[in-house]
Amino acid sequence: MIEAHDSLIVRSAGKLLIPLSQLFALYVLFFGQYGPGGGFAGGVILGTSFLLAVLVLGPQAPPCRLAHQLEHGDGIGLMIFVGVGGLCLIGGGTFLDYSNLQIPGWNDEERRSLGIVLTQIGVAADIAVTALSIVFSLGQHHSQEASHE
Amino acid sequence: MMDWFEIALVILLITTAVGVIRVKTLISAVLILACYSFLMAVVWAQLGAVDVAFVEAVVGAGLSTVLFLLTLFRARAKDTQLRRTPTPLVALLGLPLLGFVLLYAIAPLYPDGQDGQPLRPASTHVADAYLQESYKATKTPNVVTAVLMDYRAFDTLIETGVIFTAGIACALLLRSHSE
Amino acid sequence: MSEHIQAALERPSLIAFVVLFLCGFFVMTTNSNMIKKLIGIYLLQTSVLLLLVTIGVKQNAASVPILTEKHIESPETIAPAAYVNPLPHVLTLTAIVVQVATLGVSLALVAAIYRKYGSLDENEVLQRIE
Amino acid sequence: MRDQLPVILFLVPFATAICLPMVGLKAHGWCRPMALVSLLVMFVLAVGNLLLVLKHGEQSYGFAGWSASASPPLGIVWVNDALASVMMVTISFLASLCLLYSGPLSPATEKPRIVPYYALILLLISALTGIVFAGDIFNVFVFLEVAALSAYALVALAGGRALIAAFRYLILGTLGSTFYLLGVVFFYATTGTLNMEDICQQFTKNPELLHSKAVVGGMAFLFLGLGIKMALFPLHAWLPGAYTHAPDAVSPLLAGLMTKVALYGCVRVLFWGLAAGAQTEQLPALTLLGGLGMVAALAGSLLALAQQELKRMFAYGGISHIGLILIGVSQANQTAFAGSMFYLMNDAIMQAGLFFIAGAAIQHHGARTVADLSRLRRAPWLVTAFIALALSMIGIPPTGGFFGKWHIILGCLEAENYLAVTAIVVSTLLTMAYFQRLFLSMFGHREVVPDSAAGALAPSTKLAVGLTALLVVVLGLCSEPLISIFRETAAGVGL
Repeated sequence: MIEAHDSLIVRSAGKLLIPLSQLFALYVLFFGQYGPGGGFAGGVILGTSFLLAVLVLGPQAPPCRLAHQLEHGDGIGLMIFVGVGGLCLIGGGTFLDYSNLQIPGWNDEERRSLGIVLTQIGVAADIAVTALSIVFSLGQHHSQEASHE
Repeated sequence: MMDWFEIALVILLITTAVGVIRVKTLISAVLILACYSFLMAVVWAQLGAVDVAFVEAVVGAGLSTVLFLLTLFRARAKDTQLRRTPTPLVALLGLPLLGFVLLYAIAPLYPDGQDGQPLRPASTHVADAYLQESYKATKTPNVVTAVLMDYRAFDTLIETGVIFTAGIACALLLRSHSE
Repeated sequence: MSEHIQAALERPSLIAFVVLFLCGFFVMTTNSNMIKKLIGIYLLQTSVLLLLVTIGVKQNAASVPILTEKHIESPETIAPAAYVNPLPHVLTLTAIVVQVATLGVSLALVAAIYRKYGSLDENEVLQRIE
Repeated sequence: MRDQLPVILFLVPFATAICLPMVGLKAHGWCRPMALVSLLVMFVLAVGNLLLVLKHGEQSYGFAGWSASASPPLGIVWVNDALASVMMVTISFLASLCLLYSGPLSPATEKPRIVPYYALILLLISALTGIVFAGDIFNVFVFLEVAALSAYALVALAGGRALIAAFRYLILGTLGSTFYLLGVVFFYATTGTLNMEDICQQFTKNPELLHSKAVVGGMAFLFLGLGIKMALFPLHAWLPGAYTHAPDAVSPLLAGLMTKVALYGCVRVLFWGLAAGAQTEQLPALTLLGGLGMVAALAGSLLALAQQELKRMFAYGGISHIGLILIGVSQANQTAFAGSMFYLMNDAIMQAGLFFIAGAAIQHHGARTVADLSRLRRAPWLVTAFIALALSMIGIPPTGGFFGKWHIILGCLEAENYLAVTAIVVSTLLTMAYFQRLFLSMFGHREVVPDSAAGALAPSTKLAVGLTALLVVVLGLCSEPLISIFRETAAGVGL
């Protein structure tokens, strides 16, 4: 029963809020190294911004079709995370030892810092996609019920 | 040294929790639960755990409420009304016992007057090493992020795996008959 | 007795932990409504996390565990007593996410049960099965 | 390569699981072969790991480059010792067998279910791997949660009554992990660390810490949580329903592994974290666990005797064996410890085997209850395997079950704990009684119910049933090397 909201105010406010919240999510994600925030919070905010798009603009609008496609990307975030860990393994260290990411010219601390950024992106991607997927799972049978009645 | 702000917050927190228990419709219970989560986030911010407060505000008060409401909106109105059921005797006997065990166990965690720290080992042994060394090793000023994504990165990986598992499990439970 | 009350008031979140834990346990065990049971579990889990965060607190004006400019410039001078213990926060973050994942699965299960048996009450569902 | 083996063992199923949704989007048919191949690769690696550990001794693995030997240990540590590697071989072997078995009776016939089904099984196995290796009590919590979430969904897959059984499992399971987490919090508050070895050092340095109120409370909650996870007798309420109503293809996997791995985690925390071996007198917890074990051993087999449904009966049998293993663990001597670890391994195989047979009986002969068992007379393959497994369950000599029980009893005698010996003997007699009921119903009646519906067993079912039956006998015949490995492990923790 997820469909476009018909109030003009909601729609225009949504159009303003959606990009803003996506921007905020990215800020939270990348600011996580310097202040409160990080992968978890950023991921959830990103997921909910897509959700807002679906609720306000309806499932047929372009950003929502994007959301539906994202939903099939279950596991991309984990792949990034495990991939970074795997690169560390190949680099000769133990699993997730970012100082073994082979980047010439960087010292250990910078590599670790980079590793933290990359894995944060992985966490955020995974949480955003899964939050969407769980909400669609719970909402989908909603729509199915409506079609029965 | 009492912190009246913290005491007030804690009283509010307990009041909302009791409200969640007493209220008669599920939708109100869920909405009060969102308030509870938000107050919990404030308490955590007050205790110095800003990262945790942020995530609780987003995940606890935000996402959890959305999930609860999505489930409830689907149910017919009469199913979301609660009936009073008699309290089983086991619960009445078990609760004081459990409360006693908890009070017994938290006794050593109170500040001991001397240096005003609750039980020293928790805040010295490994934690000090994190505070002193993490910036040198990772160039990350937020120590929580440094520990979360580097020192204990494997826990974080598995916990991302928990989220992934949950997504898959929901898909398995709810999407079988459609598509 | 009075010093006990004094101590309890100095760290009220410890008492709050006990009360919330009992509230959660009470809701979980005495209600037959499945959503109410999940709410009980939610209270239970957050109360444990509250205890976890409380353990990390230091009293002497310790600040949030984000290093200040001064300490970033000269990391050798960091005094651990100036910052709150970061490790419990890390554990709490992990546990919160685990908690919401569990909540997602349990709500999906409740939704599946409701779809099949049309009730949110565990006893009613059991009656309908028989 | 050798240094990285534990993490590779974990990554094989985990990486496959996260790739499955992508693969499944285009090709559903690939999921099963991929899952099977990854589990078989895991089995081969686990055997290699066992041989290497036996040759070179135990190894600890520090994640993220934070060395395990640093003091204080900053990172997460895995311990790859003989006990863990034997468990790994058992887990990967049973997992591959279960996947092979589940092929023809797979509940995932509808397309959208195929991907999640195999992904969840792989996630479950990788989580169990994590629990087996973990040397960090918080790490165990996170893995317990992954294993539990996938188990809830797999149980619910059968639909109908399984949904409500899964919900009960979920409520109790979540309560269990919350209690476990509370225990971890108390341990952290008193020792300031999460690493088992470090906790152990703290407790050996000042033993009075063990009597701190927070540690006593922490222990109570930790073992209460793990007790729910391993279905220790008064806390077992979730298990019979969940295992009975779970899909036939899933219940062998759960019955064989879930409770056993929780018990294994309990043993790890007790002997590696709390140094129970070195300071037995300091820990009344051991005696308490032993007492609970006796109650569980008796009550489990007594309840099994009262059941009509096959799967439910076997589930209660499993509960009584958990009690038996706990009795062995709590005697605090090498013989009983080695015996109970051997029995743990055996029990995993026996339970999986019994549920394989129960599943095949339901699917091919429609035999759900004890009274229906006579229909099985036409299936010599199932009956032979059933006899071998029954001998092992009761504990009759050439099988593994006997040698496990024998060493536990020897250990109890060594500890002069005659009450425990009596409990084991009575529980054995009760086990014999319920298997006698099964045999009577199988062979007792003259007339055979005509059973036209029975189809031929699939080769993979035959393989799974046959291999488990063969294995309990083989384990019995060569129990000595394993027992001596476990004895060394016990000596290593100061027993």
